[in-house]
Amino acid sequence: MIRFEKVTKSYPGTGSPALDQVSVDIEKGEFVFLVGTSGSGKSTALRLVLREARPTTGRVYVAGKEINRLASWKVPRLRRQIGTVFQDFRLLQNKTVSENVAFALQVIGRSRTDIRNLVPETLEMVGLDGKGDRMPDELSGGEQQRVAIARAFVNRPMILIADEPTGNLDPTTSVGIMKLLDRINRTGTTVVMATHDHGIVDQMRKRVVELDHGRVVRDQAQGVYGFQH
Amino acid sequence: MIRFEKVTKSYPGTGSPALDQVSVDIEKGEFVFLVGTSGSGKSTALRLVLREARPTTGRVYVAGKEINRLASWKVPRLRRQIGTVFQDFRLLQNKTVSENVAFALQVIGRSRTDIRNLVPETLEMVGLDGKGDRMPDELSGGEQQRVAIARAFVNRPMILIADEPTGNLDPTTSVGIMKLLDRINRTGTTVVMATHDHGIVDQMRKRVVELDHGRVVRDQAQGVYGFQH
Amino acid sequence: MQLRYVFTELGQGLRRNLSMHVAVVLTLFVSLTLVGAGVLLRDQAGLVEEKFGNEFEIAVTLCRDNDRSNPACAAEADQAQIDAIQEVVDASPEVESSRFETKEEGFEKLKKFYDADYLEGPNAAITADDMPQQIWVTLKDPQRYEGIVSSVQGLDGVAAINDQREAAEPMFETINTLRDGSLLVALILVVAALLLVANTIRLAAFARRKEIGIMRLVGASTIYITLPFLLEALVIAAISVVLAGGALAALIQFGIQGRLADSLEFIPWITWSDSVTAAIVVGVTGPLLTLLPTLLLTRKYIKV
Amino acid sequence: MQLRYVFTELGQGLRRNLSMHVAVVLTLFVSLTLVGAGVLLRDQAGLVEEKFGNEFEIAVTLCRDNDRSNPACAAEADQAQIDAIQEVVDASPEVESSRFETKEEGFEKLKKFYDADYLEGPNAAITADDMPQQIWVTLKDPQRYEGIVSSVQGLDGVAAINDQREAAEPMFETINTLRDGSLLVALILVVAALLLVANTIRLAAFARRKEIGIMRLVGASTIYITLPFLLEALVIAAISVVLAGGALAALIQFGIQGRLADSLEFIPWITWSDSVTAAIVVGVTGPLLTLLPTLLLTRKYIKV
Ligand SMILES: Nc1ncnc2c1ncn2[C@@H]1O[C@H](COP(=O)(O)OP(=O)(O)OP(=O)(O)O)[C@@H](O)[C@H]1O
Ligand SMILES: Nc1ncnc2c1ncn2[C@@H]1O[C@H](COP(=O)(O)OP(=O)(O)OP(=O)(O)O)[C@@H](O)[C@H]1O
Ligand SMILES: [Mg+2]
Ligand SMILES: [Mg+2]
Repeated sequence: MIRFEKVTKSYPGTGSPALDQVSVDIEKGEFVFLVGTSGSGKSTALRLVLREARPTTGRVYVAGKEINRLASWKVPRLRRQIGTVFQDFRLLQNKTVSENVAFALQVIGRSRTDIRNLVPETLEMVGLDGKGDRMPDELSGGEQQRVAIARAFVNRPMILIADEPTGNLDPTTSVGIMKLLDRINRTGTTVVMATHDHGIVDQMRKRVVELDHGRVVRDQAQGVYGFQH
Repeated sequence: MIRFEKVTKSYPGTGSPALDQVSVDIEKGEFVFLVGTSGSGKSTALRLVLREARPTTGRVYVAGKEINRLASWKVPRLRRQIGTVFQDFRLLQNKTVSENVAFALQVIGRSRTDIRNLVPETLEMVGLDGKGDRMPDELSGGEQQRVAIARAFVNRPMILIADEPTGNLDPTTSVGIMKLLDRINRTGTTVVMATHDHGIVDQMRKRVVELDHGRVVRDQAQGVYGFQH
Repeated sequence: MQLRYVFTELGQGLRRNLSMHVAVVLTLFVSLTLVGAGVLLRDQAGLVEEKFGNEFEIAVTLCRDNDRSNPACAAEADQAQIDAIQEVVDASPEVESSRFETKEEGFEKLKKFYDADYLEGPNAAITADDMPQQIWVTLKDPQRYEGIVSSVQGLDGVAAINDQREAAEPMFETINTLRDGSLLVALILVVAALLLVANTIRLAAFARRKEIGIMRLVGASTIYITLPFLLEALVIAAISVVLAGGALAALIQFGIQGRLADSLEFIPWITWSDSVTAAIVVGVTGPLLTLLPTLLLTRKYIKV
Repeated sequence: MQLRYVFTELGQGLRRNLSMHVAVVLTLFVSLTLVGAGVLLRDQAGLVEEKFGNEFEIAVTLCRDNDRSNPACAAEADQAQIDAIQEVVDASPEVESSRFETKEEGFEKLKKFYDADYLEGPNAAITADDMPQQIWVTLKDPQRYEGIVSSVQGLDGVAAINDQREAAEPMFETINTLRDGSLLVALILVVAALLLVANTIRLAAFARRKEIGIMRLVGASTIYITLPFLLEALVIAAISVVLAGGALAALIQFGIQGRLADSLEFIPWITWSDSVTAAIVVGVTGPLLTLLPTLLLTRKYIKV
């Protein structure tokens, strides 16, 4: 589903590359943690998958296509197959929960009937049943992240990318979010999650890819966060 | 030095007042912690001292003057006698450490000779000797807060107001900042500090004023944070 | 007061939002130029009216001997008729003064305007005797002439009444239309310029919100905080005024003195000395248009 | 595609930065009006030139008997002289055609313009015999006449060369000066308008940065993201074009047809049918001026 082939990414004007000869292969339906200290290149790797950035050398494949060679007008179509969740939720404060989720469908031109069906269905799935008419600032952090996940998942993407989705949440709330991501993963969606959170990684026992200064220093099925190799 | 007389402050459009009949008297040279849960009115009280806000009823005296009756062109002169420090440092990112501190003197029209003398002196005092030419983003959080304290203190104010100055810092760094504030207090400067930080309050053993829903529920010399009255 | 900071801020402010500032300057420049042009055209109209308005006399042409063009005329107007007409003219409240012109005087005037060769010698096409006697009437108010025309018309000995003001009508029309057009367009652009200045200040206050917040905290005086804004407004105004002044000077130098004054010599054209009013109006309007919104809006965006 | 979202966004976008939009519309309105006025004035100059330019013939006045006004003339131009002059005229490459006018023809023309009473009967001031013979020369290009004038001047039998174009010169001067002025001012304002549109888009993109970020993430197509901006640009252009069109229509209706056409009847004034070009120019320029910077800048501010 996602394959990195000797991918190096250097940001212009910085010394050492953010990613250095990274090769990783992620199969359809996998759940992968991307761990590493701050600045190790986790977010950069996720940005490459979204083609928010392009590799300096090497190739990134998503769903079998080398996305660096994708024409730029095809990039939106790529992104429709990838849901994205961030630490800071990125909700529109002037829209209700339902509207925030519906927004993701509207702007890719889905029909009103689709929206009427998909939005409540997805809100129910993430556990926000009945909170569709609330405004984001009336919700707790955990609930806001659920809205963000609903928005990322409402179009049923093949891949869900989460960049420190529990970074702003307390441990209990984080566990709830992780359960939700696990459930999404069980529907067949490939989930890639960058995180700093020891507890979560240790608990979930999923595949762990560890980056250090842009290099893959560990790639372990059912790993833990702090495993010393 | 600072006296609140039955001060009530209601923000328009909100239900219960942010401060409710608060009477507090702070002497020259005192060190006072303002504690209380989030939303209890700590920041509001500090804003009233700065005349960033005006009391709905009641009187606020600073250095013997009722500041609600101060003509608005005299407010800058009031503020020159009060140094202010915030959780988020509020440094100018495009100026060096020295320039940030000098800025506070420039904009109140102090002479260049004064600035040349006061800035290095104050930087040395807060422990930033030799870091005057660094940019804020090259400094750690603790160092940035020291710059902010230097800026607040460079004009040798009678009062120093600190609104959760250690809110963004780790415990070790916080202790350093508290030592610095204590040193400033020993020069005769009245220090009023709003904080959530149990550890610090317990450790310093200074006067503690606790607010709850805008009311003073405790005023205790050498108090602790969590003291149950 | 440390002015170095203020000027550094001013320079940064001007650079920061350069494209917006250029747009404001251009709009203001054009509107000031048009305001100035409107004032100049008003002065021009005044000059034309002064010359032609004063000379705008009504000429009462008297009957000539053998004048078949006018059935009212049987013979040369005699002294009795002339006296009667003169009396009516002098009695009219619209009349400032009047002057009798003999055949010889009329002929001399003709010789001044036309080639004298045709009018001299034994074979001359026209002699003094061919000229009509005329009474030249100067009006008090060039706009009020109906009374005198209607009371003189039809009197014995009157061949025709020539109202010269008609000749100048198109001139006045053109000048006044241009003046109104200039001022109307200027007004629209002034509104645009005011809105733009307001927006520029809003943007500038937003860009400097951090500095302003700190300045307020450490007790900088309001005037010190607003000074960079006021100077920015003044610089914008100054540049616009200079550009507008240059454009108006070019208009006078090349447009009027270099072009129209040559091809339309009979009109008195405004010169440098007539442009003082326009210069003052432009020089005052420019700073007003930028300083006023700045003063109002810095109060809004930068509360103490 | 869900257009409801696009239109909601458009409405919010227009409201959000209203004062800026009004300023842009006003500036654009004025510059489009001036562009249109420039085009109209060009057409007007064309009309004037068409009428007067065709009639703008050079009249070669031949010598009369007893013509003391010209030392070169001893007597009436004789046939040999006339033939020689005619030959030179017809040989000139600048000449389209020429026509000989007898004394009688000249006298008839005079009678058409002036009161016939003076010119008839035994006492007439001027008779056909007083008129000079003339050769009327029509030029190929009204601007090119020096050659023919210099080659005819000084020939035996030539009394004077009357260049009628001089009379129309002030008219052309005025119209062309106004046209150039309009277009110059329009140009300055077009630059201002472009900068303002650019700034408006920058502000709009900044205000909508969160929405845009989310749209890019969830895979909205570029056209969908830029559509609100393009529509905003189009609405601004449309309002400006409508206002400019109204102003130009008012100019034609009240300024020209209602005012100048009455007082200056001898000039052929432009009518509604002549305003098609101006309408097209304004209608195309307006959208171009807003859409072009929008397309360029949304690429800059909204990368895929
Ligand atoms: N847009 C950018 N321009 C320049 N350098 C960048 C950019 N984004 C990231 N970097 C640099 O690339 C390196 C990797 O950054 P990245 O954000 O991928 O790390 P990370 O593992 O996500 O860190 P964190 O856990 O703090 O989010 C860092 O050194 C960072 O400074
Ligand atoms: N500008 C404002 N407008 C309206 N209400 C406000 C404003 N500032 C504060 N409040 C309200 O006043 C109350 C007291 O707020 P305040 O910021 O003083 O509390 P605090 O003790 O400083 O809280 P925290 O520890 O979170 O900083 C809160 O209910 C808050 O919502
Ligand atoms: Mg990251
Ligand atoms: Mg607070």
